[in-house]
Amino acid sequence: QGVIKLAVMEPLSGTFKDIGDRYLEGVQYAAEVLNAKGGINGKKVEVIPVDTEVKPDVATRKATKLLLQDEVRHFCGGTGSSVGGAMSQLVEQHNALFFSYGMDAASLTGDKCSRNFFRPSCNTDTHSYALAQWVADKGMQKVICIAQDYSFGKEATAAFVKKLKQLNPKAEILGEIYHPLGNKDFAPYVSQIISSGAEIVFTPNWGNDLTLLLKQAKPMGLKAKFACYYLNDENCITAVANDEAVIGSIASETYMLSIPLEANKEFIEGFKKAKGYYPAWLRGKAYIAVMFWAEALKKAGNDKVDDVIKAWEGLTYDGPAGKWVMRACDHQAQVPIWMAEMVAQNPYFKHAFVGPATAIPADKIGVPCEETGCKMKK
Amino acid sequence: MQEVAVYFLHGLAYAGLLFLVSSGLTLVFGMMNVLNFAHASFYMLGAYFAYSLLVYTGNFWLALVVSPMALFVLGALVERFLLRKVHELGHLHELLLTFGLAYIIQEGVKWLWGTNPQAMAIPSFLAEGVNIFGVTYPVYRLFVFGLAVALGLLMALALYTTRVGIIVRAAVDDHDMVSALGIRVPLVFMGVFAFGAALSGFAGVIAGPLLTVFPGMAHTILVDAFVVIVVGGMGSLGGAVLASFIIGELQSFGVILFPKFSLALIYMLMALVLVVRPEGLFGERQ
Amino acid sequence: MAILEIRDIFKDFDGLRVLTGISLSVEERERFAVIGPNGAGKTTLFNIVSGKFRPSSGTVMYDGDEITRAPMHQRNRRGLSRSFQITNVFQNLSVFDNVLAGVCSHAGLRYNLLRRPHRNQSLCRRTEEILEEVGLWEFRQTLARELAYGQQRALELAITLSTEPRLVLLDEPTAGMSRQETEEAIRMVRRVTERMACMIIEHDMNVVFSLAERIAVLHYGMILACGRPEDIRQDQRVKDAYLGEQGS
Amino acid sequence: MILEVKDLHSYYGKSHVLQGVEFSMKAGQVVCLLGRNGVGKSTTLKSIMGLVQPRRGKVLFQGRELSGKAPFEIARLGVGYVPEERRIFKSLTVMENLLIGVKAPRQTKGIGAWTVEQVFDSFPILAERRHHKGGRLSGGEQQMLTIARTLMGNPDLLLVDEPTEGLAPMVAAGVLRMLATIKAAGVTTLMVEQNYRAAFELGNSFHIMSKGRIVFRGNAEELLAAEDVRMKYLEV
Amino acid sequence: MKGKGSLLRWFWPLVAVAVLVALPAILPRYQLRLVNEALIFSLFAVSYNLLLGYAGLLSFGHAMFFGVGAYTTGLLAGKGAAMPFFGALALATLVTTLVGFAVGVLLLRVRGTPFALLTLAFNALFYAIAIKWSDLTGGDDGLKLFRPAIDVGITQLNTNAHSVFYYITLLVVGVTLLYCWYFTRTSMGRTVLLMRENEERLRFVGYNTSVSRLILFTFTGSLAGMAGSFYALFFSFVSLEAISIDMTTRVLLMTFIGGTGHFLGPVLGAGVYIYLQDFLSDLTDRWPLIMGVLFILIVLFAPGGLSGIIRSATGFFVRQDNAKG
Ligand SMILES: Nc1ncnc2c1ncn2[C@@H]1O[C@H](COP(=O)(O)OP(=O)(O)OP(=O)(O)O)[C@@H](O)[C@H]1O
Ligand SMILES: Nc1ncnc2c1ncn2[C@@H]1O[C@H](COP(=O)(O)OP(=O)(O)OP(=O)(O)O)[C@@H](O)[C@H]1O
Ligand SMILES: [Mg+2]
Ligand SMILES: [Mg+2]
Repeated sequence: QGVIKLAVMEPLSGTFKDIGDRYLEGVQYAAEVLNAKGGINGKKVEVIPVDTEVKPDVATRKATKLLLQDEVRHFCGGTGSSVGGAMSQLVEQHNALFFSYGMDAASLTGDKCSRNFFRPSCNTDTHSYALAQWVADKGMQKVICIAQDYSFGKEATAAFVKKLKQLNPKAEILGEIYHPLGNKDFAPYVSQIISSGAEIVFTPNWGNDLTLLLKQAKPMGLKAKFACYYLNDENCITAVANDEAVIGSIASETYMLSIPLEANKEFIEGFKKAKGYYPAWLRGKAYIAVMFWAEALKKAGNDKVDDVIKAWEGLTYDGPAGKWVMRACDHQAQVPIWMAEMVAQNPYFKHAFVGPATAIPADKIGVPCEETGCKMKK
Repeated sequence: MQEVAVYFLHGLAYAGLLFLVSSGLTLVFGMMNVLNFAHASFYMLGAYFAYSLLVYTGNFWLALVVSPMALFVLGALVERFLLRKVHELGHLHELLLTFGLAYIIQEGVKWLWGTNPQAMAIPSFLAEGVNIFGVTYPVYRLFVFGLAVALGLLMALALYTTRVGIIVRAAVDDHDMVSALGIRVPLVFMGVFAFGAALSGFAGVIAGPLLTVFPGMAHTILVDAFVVIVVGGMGSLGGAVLASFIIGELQSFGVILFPKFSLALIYMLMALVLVVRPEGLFGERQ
Repeated sequence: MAILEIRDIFKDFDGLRVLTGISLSVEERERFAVIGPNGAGKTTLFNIVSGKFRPSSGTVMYDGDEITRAPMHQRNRRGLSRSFQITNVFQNLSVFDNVLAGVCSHAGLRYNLLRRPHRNQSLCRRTEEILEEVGLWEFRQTLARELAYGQQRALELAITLSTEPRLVLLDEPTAGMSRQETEEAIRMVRRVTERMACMIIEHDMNVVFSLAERIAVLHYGMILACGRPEDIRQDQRVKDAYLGEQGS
Repeated sequence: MILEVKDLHSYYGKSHVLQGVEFSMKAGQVVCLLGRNGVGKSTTLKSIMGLVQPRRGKVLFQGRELSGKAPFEIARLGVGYVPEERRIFKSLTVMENLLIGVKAPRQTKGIGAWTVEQVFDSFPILAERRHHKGGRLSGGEQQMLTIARTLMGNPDLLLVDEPTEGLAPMVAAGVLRMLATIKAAGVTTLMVEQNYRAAFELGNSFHIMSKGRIVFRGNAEELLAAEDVRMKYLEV
Repeated sequence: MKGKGSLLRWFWPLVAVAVLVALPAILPRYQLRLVNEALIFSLFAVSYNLLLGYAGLLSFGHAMFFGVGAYTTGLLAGKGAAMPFFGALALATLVTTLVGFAVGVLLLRVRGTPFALLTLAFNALFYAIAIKWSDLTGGDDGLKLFRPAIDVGITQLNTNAHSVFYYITLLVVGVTLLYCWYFTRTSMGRTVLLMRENEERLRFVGYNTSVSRLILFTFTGSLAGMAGSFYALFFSFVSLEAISIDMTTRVLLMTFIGGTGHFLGPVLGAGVYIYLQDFLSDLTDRWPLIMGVLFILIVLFAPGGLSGIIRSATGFFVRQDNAKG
């Protein structure tokens, strides 16, 4: 009897439409899977897509409408830390629940943490730590960082540098380059990287800033490989349109197609059958997060917000991307990060894509509760 | 020394692109006194048309020719059926019209082509790097700069040696008088507007392979082009050349010289010029 | 004492020399005319006196103080007011509002954020007085651009007078008026400028000779002659350069 | 009749500037429009040229109706216009100013068939200045250039507005001599001139305007004889 | 006669006020929220129209004031700093006033197209600052804030209650708008009109148009700042959106769609925009395209905007001012 309404707050128009669409596909598939098994606690899941335009005011206005008129209590979303911040504020006021599978800003489970906000995904700290761990494990000495000049780029770089220094004090950071968000011409930056003589380039760039960086680096003869946040993106690879420019570089994510787990194989098969394409990157991330949320609802036995919060805290979910644990102190899931080198031959696409993935376990890259700055009101 | 030369080259390529966009903008402004907000949207459309042509035909050179032609037609239509309609309401309305147009094109592009950045394939010899100054340098960037110079020269030649050019420059001075000399000024306006659009579209085509084709590309270059025409002097072609060059180089060398201010660098330049010479480097004092 | 004294004014426009060493003075309550062929630099001279342009060199003294570099609004507040050769009024406002602008300015009500000029009895009364004086009272609610040309010229004059100046500069106040209108305009100018000094540019010799107490003839940026009307009429150089045979 | 103007009424906004101008011209004639400032002389020329659209009345040029046509169409029919404010193109060189006057080929071949060389013959000073920017010329040179530019279009009818305005007497005389040359070449000229005495030799006919109407028509002798008319409408 | 006239004159305004006061009792909470948002944007749009419609200055940088107001409020009412409600509002308005003044001084010399361009550049600069100075602004993550409760002697007003916040907005925005209307009649307001008509002539009747431009710019800036401050309090969140060119575009669309020729045009525009956005975005993702087309149609066929259309159709928006000839 009844349904559980889950509002998906994503940009479904505008510049980030493509990101929002892919997240939404993941959520929708998760709902299909759940509903096919009879729903959660006997209730079907109803997905309500909401276009946020990545504008916090638009997002909160629409969410308020759902809260007040349609009695929606569960929200999720993955795009735009500012939308995340505004949403977590809003759900706290109305005692609803918001979880994010994509918003990376550490502060959302740090000093801005909220009882009503969960992040079944990684954050900038863990993501950067994982890359630092990988660089350290490979024994690389000469590292340069290039990032977008705004809070995310800076946080990601700072976390990377901090962890790398810890793991390998001998590693040399040859530079931290910051370029404007939405930069046009990367040639001068590439020259700078080349002349630094780095072995590896760390970059948390996303979107066109990543595409252009890779694209313009190749014909200038940059030999060093990139260690990237978001290379695990088929659209980015097609836009670079030059496999040579990406092969050998490193992708890192909480989910990628090449995770060698049985659950993942099952998930990919099911998804491919249902939709006709692969659940690469964002789709997978959203799927796993929603399944995790569903576990919490199942454990709570109902979908009342207070019960779900209680149930989700400390819950473990063993899914396509390994074992995820929702930490009670800051509602940040403790997850492994998967690393993969880009290879030409892959079972998924004609173009280059991620090779076999290996995990950096959650306990190596987690941030202790005391260090997050989260003081959660219970 | 070799480094300096490389950065200089980087600056040139972007300057070339910028010049192709801003020259049309400044020409239209000089003649019709209209700041065309949709100018960069034509640039974006040029890139998208070329992208689609490439998808269907696979021929880059074809796209390079056909896409600007399409924009020429589009520009002519916009001038004839939109801009001319609001002309008598004054510049404010013309400006607002182009602003609205830019907005619509922006949304339309997202609708038709989606929001993903798209890649444009180029002939393989252009995709390589060559060895100059002992470093590998992308051929395509040289190609872009070469084209910009060639087009700039052609334009200067057209403007300063042909009758059409004389008419265009005369119409910048006093278009009623040109009309009284038996020249169909509305047609000239339409031609110049369309030409500006085509030029911008051409720039879009060659920018595509370098910067990818995406819905934000209009906005990113628009601000730079505005700065170019303010710095160079509104309506001055020579000013556009110089200002494009300065801004191209500034963005290139700025990366090493003032890494902290890379965002605000061109605004600071603009502010400086406005304080020292409000009418721009080549502009005429009113 | 001279209310206006200009000394050795030069003015260049991008290399084009328009004024070459103009010196003259206007006495308190004097009506002084400047004549000369088109392009002689008359309007330019007015622009320098009123502060629209800065001279390339030379000084402008007003009421004993140097005002060469003072901005226009300051000159106006000290009692120097001008009209324009090309009608220059607030086209889309009513005649009343046009004149009220000057009246408010004179009363120091320029940027007041609380007081409403339209509700101020004395300002409105003063505005109506001026409108009556120039014969525009019936048209006070008409938009300026809807006035006939002659009336616009009258409005131009009204605005000029609205700040109660001590020296007015009138640039061709009767240009474009019919003979009859011109006669009226002459009477009006004579009447309203009784209390003040007045400098006039005119091409219409009728106007010049019936109004001016002193005349300066400008030619190619220089003062060809300056003196009383009778003398000017007889001056051979002036005849050659400007009046032609007309004068005789 | 090469030009017939019938009951022409023009307005600037609400002010009724031309109030029924009527006259006609024979080919090869020079007609002078006289009158005080602001009576509508320039407006008459502009109304013929299409720069001001008359609200009522007709202009027939070589039998063709001009009203309603755009200036460029009128120019292409063979009417040349020399404005009173000179309006040369300041950023163009003298040569370019002349070239722009060369119209698209038209059906009726103009009379003089002026070429750049011919123009330079008539105005040697312009030949000297051919590479100078128009804006740098002196007032007199600019005036000559304006006339020359219009001649390049080989007009059958020349409308000239105050060609000697603001020119030093010597320069003015030069311009008038040149207009005489043009007349000799067979070009019909409608000229506005304040200084009618200077134009006595040139003009075949003199029309005096007042308040938007033509109030007197006559040749030089008649004008000289009509003392009262001159006193009323022209003199001080 | 006179009594009757003035009674009639007050009839519609009184009805409007009565309706606005009664709204919380009538409307569902979400609808009330929309009205509240429309009220805030009305203030923003009216301030924009004082520049565009009254002074004839096309600015592409109005969002910088809105943003500064919003961010200042975000800081004052955010974590740590616990300013009282009206304190935060007033201080934010004051800060924007200063910013408006400073920018105004720099823009004194330019007008027309260069003015439009420079305001655009300034907006971009402020946006860049907001991104870069993330310690203060939270950068891309934005700022969380809490609506401070209001002390009223014995008890505290809970500003989080929809109707309470609505009444506060109604009161403050209403009074401010009333003053704006009054402003257009003051000598300064008249000066603005005169300045648009003929700045040169105005100087020759003794006005220092630099001063009047500066006052106007500062004034409209502070109004926009106040609107921004309310916006921040309303959403309890400030993001880069508030200071982006997008926000300028929003207010430009609102103002122009509503009509620049009438004082209430922008108010109408803000309401229509908010409702259309709410309504259309539920129907289609392409709603910005529809807005753009609407905008172009208005530029082409109804330069007076919606209020112009209504005016000519019904005579309702009787011309109360001669802002547009
Ligand atoms: N702003 C300017 N820039 C360049 N030249 C100018 C400017 N203003 C005037 N001139 C030139 O200066 C000369 C004198 O102009 P001015 O307007 O003073 O003449 P005037 O004596 O008032 O003539 P008129 O009787 O025709 O009004 C003219 O040749 C004119 O072209
Ligand atoms: N663009 C305009 N707008 C409004 N009124 C104008 C305009 N041009 C001219 N006028 C007015 O129309 C009337 C006739 O002007 P016109 O230029 O035809 O006179 P004119 O006889 O040529 O005088 P002038 O000897 O001064 O050249 C004058 O009163 C003039 O002020
Ligand atoms: Mg003059
Ligand atoms: Mg004339």
